[in-house]
Amino acid sequence: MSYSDTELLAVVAARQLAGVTSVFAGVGVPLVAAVLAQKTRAPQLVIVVEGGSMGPRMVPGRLPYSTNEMRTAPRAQMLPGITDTFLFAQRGFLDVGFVGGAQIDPYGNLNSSVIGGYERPKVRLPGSGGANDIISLCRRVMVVTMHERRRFVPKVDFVTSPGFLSGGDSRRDAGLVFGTVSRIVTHLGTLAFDPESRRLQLESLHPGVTVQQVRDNTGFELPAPEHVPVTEPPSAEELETLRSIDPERNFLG
Amino acid sequence: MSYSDTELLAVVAARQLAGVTSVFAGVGVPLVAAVLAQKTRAPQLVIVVEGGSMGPRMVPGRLPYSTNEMRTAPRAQMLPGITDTFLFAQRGFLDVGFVGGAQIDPYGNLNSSVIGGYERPKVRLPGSGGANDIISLCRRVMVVTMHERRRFVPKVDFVTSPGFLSGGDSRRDAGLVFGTVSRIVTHLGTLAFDPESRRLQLESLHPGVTVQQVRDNTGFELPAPEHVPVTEPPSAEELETLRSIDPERNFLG
Amino acid sequence: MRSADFVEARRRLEAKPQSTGDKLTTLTEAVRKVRDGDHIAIGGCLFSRSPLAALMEVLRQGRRGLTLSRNLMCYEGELFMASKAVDGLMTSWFDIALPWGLSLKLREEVEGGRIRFEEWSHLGLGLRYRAGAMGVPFLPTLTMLGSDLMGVTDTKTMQCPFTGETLCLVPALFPEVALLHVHRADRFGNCQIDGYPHMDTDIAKAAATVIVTAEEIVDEEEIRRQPDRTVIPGLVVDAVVEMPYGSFPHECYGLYEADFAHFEAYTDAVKARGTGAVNDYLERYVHGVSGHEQYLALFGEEALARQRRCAEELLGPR
Amino acid sequence: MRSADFVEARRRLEAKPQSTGDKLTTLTEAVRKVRDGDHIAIGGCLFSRSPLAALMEVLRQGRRGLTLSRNLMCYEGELFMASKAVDGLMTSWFDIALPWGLSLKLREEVEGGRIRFEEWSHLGLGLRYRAGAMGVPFLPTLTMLGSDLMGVTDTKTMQCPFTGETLCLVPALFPEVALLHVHRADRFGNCQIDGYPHMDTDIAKAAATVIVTAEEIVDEEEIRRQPDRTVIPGLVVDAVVEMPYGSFPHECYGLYEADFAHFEAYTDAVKARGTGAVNDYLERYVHGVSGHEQYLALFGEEALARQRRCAEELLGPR
Repeated sequence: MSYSDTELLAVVAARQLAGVTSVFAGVGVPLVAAVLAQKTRAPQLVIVVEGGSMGPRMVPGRLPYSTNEMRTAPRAQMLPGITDTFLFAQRGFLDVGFVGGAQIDPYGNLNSSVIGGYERPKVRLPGSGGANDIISLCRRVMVVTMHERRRFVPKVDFVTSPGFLSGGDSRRDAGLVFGTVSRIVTHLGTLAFDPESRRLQLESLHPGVTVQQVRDNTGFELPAPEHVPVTEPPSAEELETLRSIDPERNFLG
Repeated sequence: MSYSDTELLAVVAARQLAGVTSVFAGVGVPLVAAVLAQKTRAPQLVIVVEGGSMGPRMVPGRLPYSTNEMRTAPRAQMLPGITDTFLFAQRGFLDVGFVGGAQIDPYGNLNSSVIGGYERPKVRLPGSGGANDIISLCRRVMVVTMHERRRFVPKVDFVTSPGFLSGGDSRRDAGLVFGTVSRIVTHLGTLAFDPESRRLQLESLHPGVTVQQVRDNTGFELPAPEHVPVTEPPSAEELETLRSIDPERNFLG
Repeated sequence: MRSADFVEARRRLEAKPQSTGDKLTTLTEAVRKVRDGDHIAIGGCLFSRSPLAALMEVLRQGRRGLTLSRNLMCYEGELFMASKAVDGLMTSWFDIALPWGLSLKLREEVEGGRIRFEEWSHLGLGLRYRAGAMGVPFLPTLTMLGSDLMGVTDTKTMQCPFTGETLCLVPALFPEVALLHVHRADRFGNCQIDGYPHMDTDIAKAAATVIVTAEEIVDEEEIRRQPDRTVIPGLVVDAVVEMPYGSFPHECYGLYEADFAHFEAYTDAVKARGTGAVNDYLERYVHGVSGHEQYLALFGEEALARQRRCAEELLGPR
Repeated sequence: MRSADFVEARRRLEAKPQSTGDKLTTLTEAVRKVRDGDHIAIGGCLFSRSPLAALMEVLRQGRRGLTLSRNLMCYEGELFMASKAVDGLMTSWFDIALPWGLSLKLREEVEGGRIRFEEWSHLGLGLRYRAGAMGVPFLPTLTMLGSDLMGVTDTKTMQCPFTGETLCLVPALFPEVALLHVHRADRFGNCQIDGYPHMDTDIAKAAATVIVTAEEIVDEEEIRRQPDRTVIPGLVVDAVVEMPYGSFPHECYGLYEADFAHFEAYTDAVKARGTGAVNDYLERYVHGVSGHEQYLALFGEEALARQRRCAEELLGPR
């Protein structure tokens, strides 16, 4: 069964949620992946959305466009206020967070604020939203993103959401004593951090992707192990379930 | 019409609430006074009780024994959590607070914690409850109390609830930038604070009470003006209304 | 007002005549409480329970020099920029939502240096309102630490005197005005909200003046029947206005879904004709109508009914 | 655990296997999660929605060396002292209420130096739970400043880095166990409370282990029908037990009023025979019964029905 890049990304992201109790997910591919996980390997998964929804059952074909609307609420278990929703993360109740960004650097720092300078930017982007909070407060955070050279840059123009900052212990030294960025999931493979330097390295490749292809799409040096594990391709069941969640392909492209 | 000391106290306390928008009241005489005020000079008065009740309509004959029970809630406008109820006071929304204590000193400091030392007291009293918070946070606080020599002491054994501390600017200097203790209402008269020294002095006498009688019941020196105003005696209407609020005399004694 | 100045903020409340009486008024009268230069905090979030009717009346009354704060700001921000009514925006995110792309109007204004744009994290701004609501100068948090948001906002770091850990302190925000839209209120301003609470209660308590529009004004006995549903007490509110569909074409939980087709038409126009299309929108929906009734007529009964059905399909009958 | 240590408190949560599954169990099993030496924070307030059934089971299981915290502590505190189950009490107020006079048992223990009694202001202790719930080491406040409570508690003062004002910092409290009684819950631990919220939600989020008894266990679809009534999510809860009249003879808002005649009989006995009467009460109501059903039988159907009627008279039918 053939599949698109976005579908592959959603399937691989969903698999990350096996055994996970709660996922703090934004709309788009992360949310689609979370719903897919619920319907496949993680029936116990509680989806948490920053607009203030815990444990909703998303309605296929009526996925939300934003984190704060009725479509995010159907048959939820609780609708806490937005601030309180993030405070659940700060206290440590939320297991995994999914975030993204316009730029990502070798230490997993994310930029969703500005291209260029902050004051008179070349491009003003929408901003942090909950990304800064999720990456600062959840137990484990994964970046879910398309893999493009313009996105994977040596240095982000602005650290909207802190990964490992300048590496080593710098995240801890800044006061971020909780949580960690565990992995970058892209449509080409997965990247993880060296446990000492906290720099990104290649962890796995998706079927048919080469190390060179990943490097060509990464704007900084990316070490790779000698033998890179290859991802199991999306199964027919995964793809069928995925497509039933977003039949109009609003988010699967 | 004759009346008891408690009835007099309740009537005089109620009159203090003319024009007041909200009163933070504890159970007993303060609450009875607040209900009386609502039914006489202060129909607009919102009663706030620390258990988390705003704007309830107390049921005559079923007044609450505590600040945290169903009897405090009938037809309330809102039931906020306890912490949030006090935070309304901290933010400045609550107009007048009524408090009491086992001991009161010339600066209006109150003790409801211990007689004797804190560690091995002679008498362990129930404790602050909300009194410390009310006196620290409401706009204006009045102490409502029976006037007894053992209560009006030169120095409280423990400052549970801060009045003007050691007088002058010491309350402000301790960080209590909001609120003030405006008056002590007793069954003998009312006391107020010298605007400079913040020491208590006699303000008014209830009908038939002499300055000497007040001084006999006060354990510290109490200055008095040359001509002390005399309180209007409780009217028949005030007394009848008061008695209808607590027909079983659970709180009117 | 200087942020974090909880003493001055409380003095303002104390200086204001407080009322527990009837606050029911017209939209025009209520919105007259907004002054040029005010900081307006906007309730709801993004396109959910936005006080759109009230915001459009602010524009109709021609206010200038405003600052708007809102956690996720939707195209109402574009309308205020196009009207030259705002000097500053404070938010964590500005856009309609994923499918509708970046805000061209925001880009034009910020990239052109024509507006102060202050970015906070979502929780960071939420805690600013909460600190304001609590009447304290700041709240401690771990969020924002280490990020470049620390450098462009009025945060401080401190060593925790109990644990030695580094903390971010976010200063309290005390807006001059809160504009909120709720499901029901009585004429004394006691408000009840269904579904998402968003940040409305914190915003209400933090602000100096609180203006509420409600889908429905109900008898006070209806509020008193379920006091545990009340989230904003009348003590906090200055004006309350009955305003059915007061968020439309944004959503109101359980009552009507957002009109996504309308968003689409709006952004299509901006894409096709540039940000001048925002001014066209203003002409038609804000200045071209005398008030909310005419405004709703532009959408038509059918659209309102359709969006009601969408909400019912999604969440069941109310 | 050291108070205010938010890092250690979070590590504890992270070390605990978290479950989103079925947590329905028996009272005996649920209460086995309480260990000797634990700090137990008690939900409800005074004689409202106290988790009495669970507290009595803690006594039945013979725990020792406990610390209890509760904002207003009622006679359950006397039962724990008479059982020699507690080393420390943390509260702002200890008594039944005005008409029943001072607690003789409390006087005996504190005046005799046999127990740690830590007094906070009502809000001060409330903010300790809230700081815990927020996962921060402290919260700033003006309350308690200037009073002698500052000297006998683990508070600190600081100069506000934004305004220069003096602030009281109350340290976060992270209890080992929260015991709560709620109106309804599903088997996953999603809880709904009617009427007074008291401090239950903060206590639940602050504690390492959360044990909930509920008047009624309902189908999860009933919770999901009104998610805006849920105040504690299942994610936070470790065990949930169905326990009708779980607060009796204390009250449960809207369902049954407190049995004041019972309070009267209890305090009369203490006044007549001294604090030995507390031990007699323990014998009869805690150790003399096998569990909650037998316990309720001591009061009798008629008393339960009467107290239900009282609630209905006061607040109307549910």
